[in-house]
Amino acid sequence: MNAFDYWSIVQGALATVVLSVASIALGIPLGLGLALIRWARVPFFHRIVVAYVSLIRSCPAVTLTLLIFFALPQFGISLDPTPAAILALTLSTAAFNCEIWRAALINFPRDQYDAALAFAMPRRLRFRRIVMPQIWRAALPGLVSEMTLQIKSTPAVAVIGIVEITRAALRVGARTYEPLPPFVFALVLYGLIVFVLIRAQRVIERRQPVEARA
Amino acid sequence: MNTSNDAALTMLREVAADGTASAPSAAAAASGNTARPATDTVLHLNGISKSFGENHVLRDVSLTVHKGETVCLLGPSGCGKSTLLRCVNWLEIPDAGTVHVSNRRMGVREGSSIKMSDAELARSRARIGMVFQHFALWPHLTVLQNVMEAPLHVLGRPRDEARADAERLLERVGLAGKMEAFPSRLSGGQKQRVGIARALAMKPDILLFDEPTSALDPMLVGEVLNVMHSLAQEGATMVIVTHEMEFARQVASRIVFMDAGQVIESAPPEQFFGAPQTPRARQFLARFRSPHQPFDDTAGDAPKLL
Amino acid sequence: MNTSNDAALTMLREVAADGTASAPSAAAAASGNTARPATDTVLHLNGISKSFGENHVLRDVSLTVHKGETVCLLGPSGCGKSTLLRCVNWLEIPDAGTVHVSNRRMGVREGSSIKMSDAELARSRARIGMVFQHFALWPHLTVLQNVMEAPLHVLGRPRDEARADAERLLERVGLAGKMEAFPSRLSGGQKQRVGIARALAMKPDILLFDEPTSALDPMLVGEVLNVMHSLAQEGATMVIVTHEMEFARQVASRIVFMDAGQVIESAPPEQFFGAPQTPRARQFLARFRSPHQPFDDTAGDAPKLL
Amino acid sequence: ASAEEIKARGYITVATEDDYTPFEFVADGKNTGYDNDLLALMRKKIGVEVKQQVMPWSGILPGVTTGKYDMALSAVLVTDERRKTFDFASPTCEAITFYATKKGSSIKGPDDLVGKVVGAETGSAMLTDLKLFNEELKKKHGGSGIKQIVEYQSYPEAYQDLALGRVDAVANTQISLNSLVKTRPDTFLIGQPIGKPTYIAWAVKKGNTDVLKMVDAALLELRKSGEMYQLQQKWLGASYKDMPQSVN
Amino acid sequence: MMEHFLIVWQQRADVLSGLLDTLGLLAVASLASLVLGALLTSALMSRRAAIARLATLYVDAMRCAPFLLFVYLIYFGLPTAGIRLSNWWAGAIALILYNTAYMAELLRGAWAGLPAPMIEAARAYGFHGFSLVRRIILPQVFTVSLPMIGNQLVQIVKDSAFLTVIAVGELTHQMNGIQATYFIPFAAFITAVVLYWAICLVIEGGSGLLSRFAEERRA
Ligand SMILES: Nc1ncnc2c1ncn2[C@@H]1O[C@H](COP(=O)(O)OP(=O)(O)OP(=O)(O)O)[C@@H](O)[C@H]1O
Ligand SMILES: Nc1ncnc2c1ncn2[C@@H]1O[C@H](COP(=O)(O)OP(=O)(O)OP(=O)(O)O)[C@@H](O)[C@H]1O
Ligand SMILES: [Mg+2]
Ligand SMILES: [Mg+2]
Repeated sequence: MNAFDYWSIVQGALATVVLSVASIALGIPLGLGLALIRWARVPFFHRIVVAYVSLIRSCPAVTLTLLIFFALPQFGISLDPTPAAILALTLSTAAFNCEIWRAALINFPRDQYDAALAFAMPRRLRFRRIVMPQIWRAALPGLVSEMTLQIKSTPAVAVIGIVEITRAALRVGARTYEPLPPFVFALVLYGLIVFVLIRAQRVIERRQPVEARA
Repeated sequence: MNTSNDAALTMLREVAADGTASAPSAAAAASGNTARPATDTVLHLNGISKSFGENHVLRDVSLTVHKGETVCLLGPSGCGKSTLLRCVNWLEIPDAGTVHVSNRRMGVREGSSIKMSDAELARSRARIGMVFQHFALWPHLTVLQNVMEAPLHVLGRPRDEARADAERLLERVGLAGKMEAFPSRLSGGQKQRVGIARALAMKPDILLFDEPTSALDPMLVGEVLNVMHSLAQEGATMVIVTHEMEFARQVASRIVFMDAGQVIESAPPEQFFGAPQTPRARQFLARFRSPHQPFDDTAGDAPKLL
Repeated sequence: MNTSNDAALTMLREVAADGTASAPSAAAAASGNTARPATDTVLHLNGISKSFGENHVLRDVSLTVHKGETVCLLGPSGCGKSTLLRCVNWLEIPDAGTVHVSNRRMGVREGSSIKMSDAELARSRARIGMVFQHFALWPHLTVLQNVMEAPLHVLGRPRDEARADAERLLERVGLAGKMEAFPSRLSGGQKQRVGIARALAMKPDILLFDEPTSALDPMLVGEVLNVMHSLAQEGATMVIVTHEMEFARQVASRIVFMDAGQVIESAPPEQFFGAPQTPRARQFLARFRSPHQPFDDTAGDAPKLL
Repeated sequence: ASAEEIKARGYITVATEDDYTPFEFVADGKNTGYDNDLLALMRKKIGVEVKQQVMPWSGILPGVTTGKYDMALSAVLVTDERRKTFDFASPTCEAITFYATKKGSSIKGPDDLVGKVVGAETGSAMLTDLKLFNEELKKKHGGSGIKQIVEYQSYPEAYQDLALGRVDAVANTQISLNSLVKTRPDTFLIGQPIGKPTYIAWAVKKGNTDVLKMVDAALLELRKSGEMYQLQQKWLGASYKDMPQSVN
Repeated sequence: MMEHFLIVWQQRADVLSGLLDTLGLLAVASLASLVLGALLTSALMSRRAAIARLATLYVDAMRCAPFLLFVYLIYFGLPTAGIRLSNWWAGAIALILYNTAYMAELLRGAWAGLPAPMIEAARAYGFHGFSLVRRIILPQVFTVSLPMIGNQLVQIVKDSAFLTVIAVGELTHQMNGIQATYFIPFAAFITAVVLYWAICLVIEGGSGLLSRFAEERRA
């Protein structure tokens, strides 16, 4: 492995981060929206969300990526690899985030919600001032561990030509016929990214005043 | 948002004015509803029924509470007391019957049978203060913020006014030193006093208490009952579900005894505690007087515990 | 596993024999410990101190409980009652002082200062029955299994024997019909009666109760107190932390009043309730007699609540 | 896409692999190898722009069958099975399936593969060749043939397994194996052919003749000028001058 | 399109063998990772700091590594260390080691969330050490964490799809082979998705049934 090989894997890491950040930024609010649809039992749509979550949960990310990239053109939507990858990753993480948000919503203490009702808060206010500030804290650990899983599933989008960490490492291995060194380097990079994320979670959690938790 | 809040506030003031003027308000006069109760009536329940599945929890309950009354609602566990309170502010929707608070119909639009929207319901609920058994404080807000939250964001009151009010109330319930604390740092008695201040901050027409002391350590019950006692003396209109018989006897202007989803007796405390009219009330009171007769053996030769 | 259980069982029987024989046991005679209490002493605490950080929760507490005594431990919230009970079976390790249960030293090996191993501690604890405020039943086991679990797996008793015993006890506390139910299906009062049966199934030398009724609905308190009343009449040795003054007055053979981590008074109930010796006890009892004097205003012109 | 469509939009799209030395691979961040050099030359002749997408082999042929790309500008071995789905451009080189072994292996000739474990890529023409060869072996040796054929998703893992001894031989084209042995002469050894000669060519979706015509014209010109043969010499170590004009 | 599915149908022997392989991996990996995860959880919750720290290190390391790279590491790395495994077992062991960490982490969460009085009651009645963990703690931990265990099984199914890179003949591997041989990516992948979905629905159904069973056994 020469210096350029290391550099190319680092560039792959950059792609991994960009794709992950994009899909996470889209997937978290989308997941919340889906969770609210299920929570409020919006007629018809909540069934769709149930089916969507169940399907995506069990569909390997590679397969989902291939389907989006190669099947959508048949319906007249042809996406470039990068948007297709972000779409695939977002769809997948949104399904998981939906479940995490929903669990937080379900576990939200009933009598606090009743108190919000009794104190005359209309729906939006109830959600914005009482429910949201608490459930995001309850959901945070789950969301972060989903983020780490998400980052770790980015290799799936390599099949449509995205060069992220794993693909960059494979390319080096294919040229040198020595796959182990680039893999180890890739592992180190992944470890760093996920470690940063876990640390960030700890920092965010610590900045919450402990006593403000229920 | 703001406009509807202002509307709610204006409405609240109108209602308050109504009460003191003790003359039929323009709004009341304009309505042709014949079931409309007298003007010093703050709460009027008429024929409330409610079932959960097969379980008929409330059966045709009617109840009128006048301005300044302290009504204590007694009854065995599961008889429907909480459900009745929750029907008042539509946290539970009755299957039948009507609720009027300060002469305004709850849950259903005046002069029609159209259900209220979420925003309309919220406006109606703003006139009712509620204190919960398990406090139901919002844990992510400080004590002061808990008390200011609804006046600020529901009634749309100016921040400094809401703050001054909240501080005054917290001082009054003996929590001047705890304003910046989070609820999790408070004892049960302190939490419940915050709960009361929070309800008062809305300047409600009526206060509902659902077993406000039953989640408290016996040593902390007194401090909450004291606050409620003060409120009664200052002429607040209250409906209190409680198991504190001694308190009910001292404070209530009227005892309402429920059993199996029905109001069985409604009488002044002297009468209710002194000479209960129904066998069920007598039985209920007897259990409270001496809760621990020796263990009721079915046979003399029952196996020993040891 | 089995051998140590058998050992525990043997030890248990020995101890039981000790107690009834009321003569110095061989084990007691063999030990040269001078602080050793008299033989009908079941529990002997000597100079127990315990701090959590800066918080001195127990300060030099001594207490002796004789066979057949029912000691009620009273005191304001936070005075260290629970901590004291937990020190008895080493759930909390005292900073100083000794605990003897049935003449055996708790937590430290006899005649040395070596800490007991986990297994030794477990054997010692098996001689003490404990009933918890929040029941602490094991939710994954049925009522019957809850009662049989420790006799089977800690004492290593034969299954049919343990089962017969458990059934007898459950019948006795009025739960014959609930043996196969899971705790989640029971009312609070039923749960606590299972808790008592579970403690009795170990045939302990002493029973500790930590506010056994304070998590119960007022209507359900009676059924638990009844069972405890029966136990007292049958001569069980018990230490009961409670806020039920009426019960304590009727059942206790002695009242121990604690405040701020110290034993302040120890007297027969008639004396304690009739003529408390210390101002602190008087004050404590006064709060229970009339817990709700009007709210204590600091000034006549205090702001109104309304 | 039809000729008019291509005219209208002004480009064709092609898909190329990134880990198939020496045909196409990435070195110092640039796409390089035989096919990429050919593409550079073709760009000058073809008259429309060529947009290239680099991706793993598993995405290449699906991309062509679904119409995402006009052509697989990649080393596709021409087989009968593939002719049903694709049309091929004029071939870019000849190929024979060989096996390679670890240095010092006991396998001295094709017959020694009996009872051995051999690896090849899933769905590849080399795998088909290997399976046919196995049938022959079985006939020849009274029913005993290769012990196990392991199918890999791509060759780097197969080579690594060969080095580690999990497989005894790997089947691939002589060109790829030569490149392997050249890079790691101390580890690997190329063996002997186990298949029939065939061709390597770029593939389009069956019936996409307009693209084929444009590409063929350019390729034949490169042959005529000898530039293709120079590139073959440079990357593949031999030049194949007797290839037919069409392999469809 | 129909004829594509017909081709897949003709290859049903391969599809079935892939499906069975995936189910086999699921069975082995889930059983082993549950058992090992329970042991590792005891280590995570150990009162001995060194043991707890070591266990935490392992869990965190697994949480940081993507499964694909971990598979490569096991597959290519172990032989370097002198351990030689068949593809299938290398894959299975990668699945087990990786998911053990996740199982342990989720069981730890459930353990930490158990009401302390219940465990104290057990101590007060003379339970200690292994019998405390086995008779009182673990049964409660498992009843509480049932739904999360179900989720993790789904994750094992999805992880097993990665094993195709080391030539384990599981479902994705077989479907990819069919896809690459007959150029029918859709039919092949849709079939794969449907089969994966079916497996996961069975897992969800099963964990739902068990949850109902566990319902009354919860605090
Ligand atoms: N949301 C609900 N769904 C189903 N049943 C309910 C619901 N809320 C209450 N119940 C049932 O209604 C009956 C009355 O309940 P309620 O809480 O009103 O009684 P209560 O008089 O307040 O008793 P307690 O003194 O124990 O608080 C009970 O049998 C209860 O199980
Ligand atoms: N594990 C602990 N860590 C720190 N402080 C503790 C702990 N347990 C108890 N305390 C403190 O010790 C003091 C005595 O507690 P304890 O529970 O013994 O009181 P108590 O007399 O049982 O009160 P209550 O009637 O409220 O049960 C309290 O100030 C409490 O905050
Ligand atoms: Mg109630
Ligand atoms: Mg206590």
